[in-house]
Amino acid sequence: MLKLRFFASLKDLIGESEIEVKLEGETSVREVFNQLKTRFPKLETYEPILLVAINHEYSSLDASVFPGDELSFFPPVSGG
Amino acid sequence: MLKLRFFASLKDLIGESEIEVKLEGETSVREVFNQLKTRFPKLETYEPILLVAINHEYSSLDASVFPGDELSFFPPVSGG
Amino acid sequence: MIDIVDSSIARKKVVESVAQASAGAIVTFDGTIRNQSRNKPVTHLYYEAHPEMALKELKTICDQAMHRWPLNDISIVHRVGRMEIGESSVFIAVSSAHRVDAFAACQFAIDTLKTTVPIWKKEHYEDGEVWIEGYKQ
Amino acid sequence: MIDIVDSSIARKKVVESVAQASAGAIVTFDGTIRNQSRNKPVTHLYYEAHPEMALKELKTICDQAMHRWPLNDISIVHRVGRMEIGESSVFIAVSSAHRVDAFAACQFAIDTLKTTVPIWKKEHYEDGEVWIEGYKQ
Repeated sequence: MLKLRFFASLKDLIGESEIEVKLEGETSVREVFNQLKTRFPKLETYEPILLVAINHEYSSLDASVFPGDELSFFPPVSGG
Repeated sequence: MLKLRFFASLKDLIGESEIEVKLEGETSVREVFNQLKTRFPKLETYEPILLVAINHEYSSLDASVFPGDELSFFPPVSGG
Repeated sequence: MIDIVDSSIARKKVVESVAQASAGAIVTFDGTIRNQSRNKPVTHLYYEAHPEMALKELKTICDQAMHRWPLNDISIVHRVGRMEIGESSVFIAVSSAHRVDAFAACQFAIDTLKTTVPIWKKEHYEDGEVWIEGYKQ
Repeated sequence: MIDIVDSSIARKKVVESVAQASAGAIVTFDGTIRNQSRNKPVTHLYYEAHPEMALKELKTICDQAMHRWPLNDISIVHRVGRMEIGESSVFIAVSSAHRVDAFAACQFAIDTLKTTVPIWKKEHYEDGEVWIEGYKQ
């Protein structure tokens, strides 16, 4: 399994703050994101600005994820 | 009359925070300072760094003072 | 002190957390909720964080600041949840022997926070609300 | 708020004096008494001011800062008399819509204060005391 977490406007778009997806071996963040896009087509517009973190470390769409990982998707930050 | 005020190490050197000196017409700050030097020869060492204010406005040794003015002498500031 | 809190930031305590007998300067940055944004009246704000990651990124900023400048200490506290006009969303305190270092580190901390720490704000207006998004670095 | 006081600076009140609903940033500078100077232990400090002139010069700094940057407000309070290690000798608070202006104005204020405001400090050590003098500009 792979845990996916969403924040801010992405959480609103998905309608959940986290979901679990099946994962039995290595895959890429991009592959996970593409599968999400088939369920949530509006994610398309996020692709150029999307930020990704694997297990609380900033990462990228090209990185690999493994079963048990936690993957966070969010828009550029606006704290402060 | 002319009121003279001294601050910080200059006050310690003079031994007073203010004194009055006779003045009946226009004179220069330098002239006042030179007369003080005859009473307090150690003032000599202050001449290169001395700051002067006339009636609470920064001024210089070359400025003129008149009876009733208040003249302040002090070393470079070190507040903050 | 590094923290993410969901009620008023105890600014006095944050300042006290960096006070040291060998410090000659304490510089603080207090980010306060403005009553307008992009020329539109704001009624209140809501901040959300990725809590574990935000704490980690705040820690990284403090480590970097301590490494780059000769500081006594640095503390950062960010608040999340709903905030009213005038309340503090973030408070940073930096102490150092000499003031230039405290100023530089405090500016670095807030500038970096605004680009690396996963926290987002939603502006609420009379007629709606909008998630604010920064720029991807 | 511009003031010269002879007891503890009420820092919270100084911050509150610049708070405004349209301000998004408050930057403060707190000058604190260090336990050493020039590698020598300091026991306490004594500050003396030319009171009328110091107030006037503080006012000039605030006027210049308000003119040079789009600030909401700026307050400066300097303390005189005897101060113990860790106490604040000067406190500056600046509020503005955007943080860069508050940072710049706060640095300007303390830098200028240290060269133009007629206040002097005397450092006290275990074995004596020395008036500190700045540099003639």
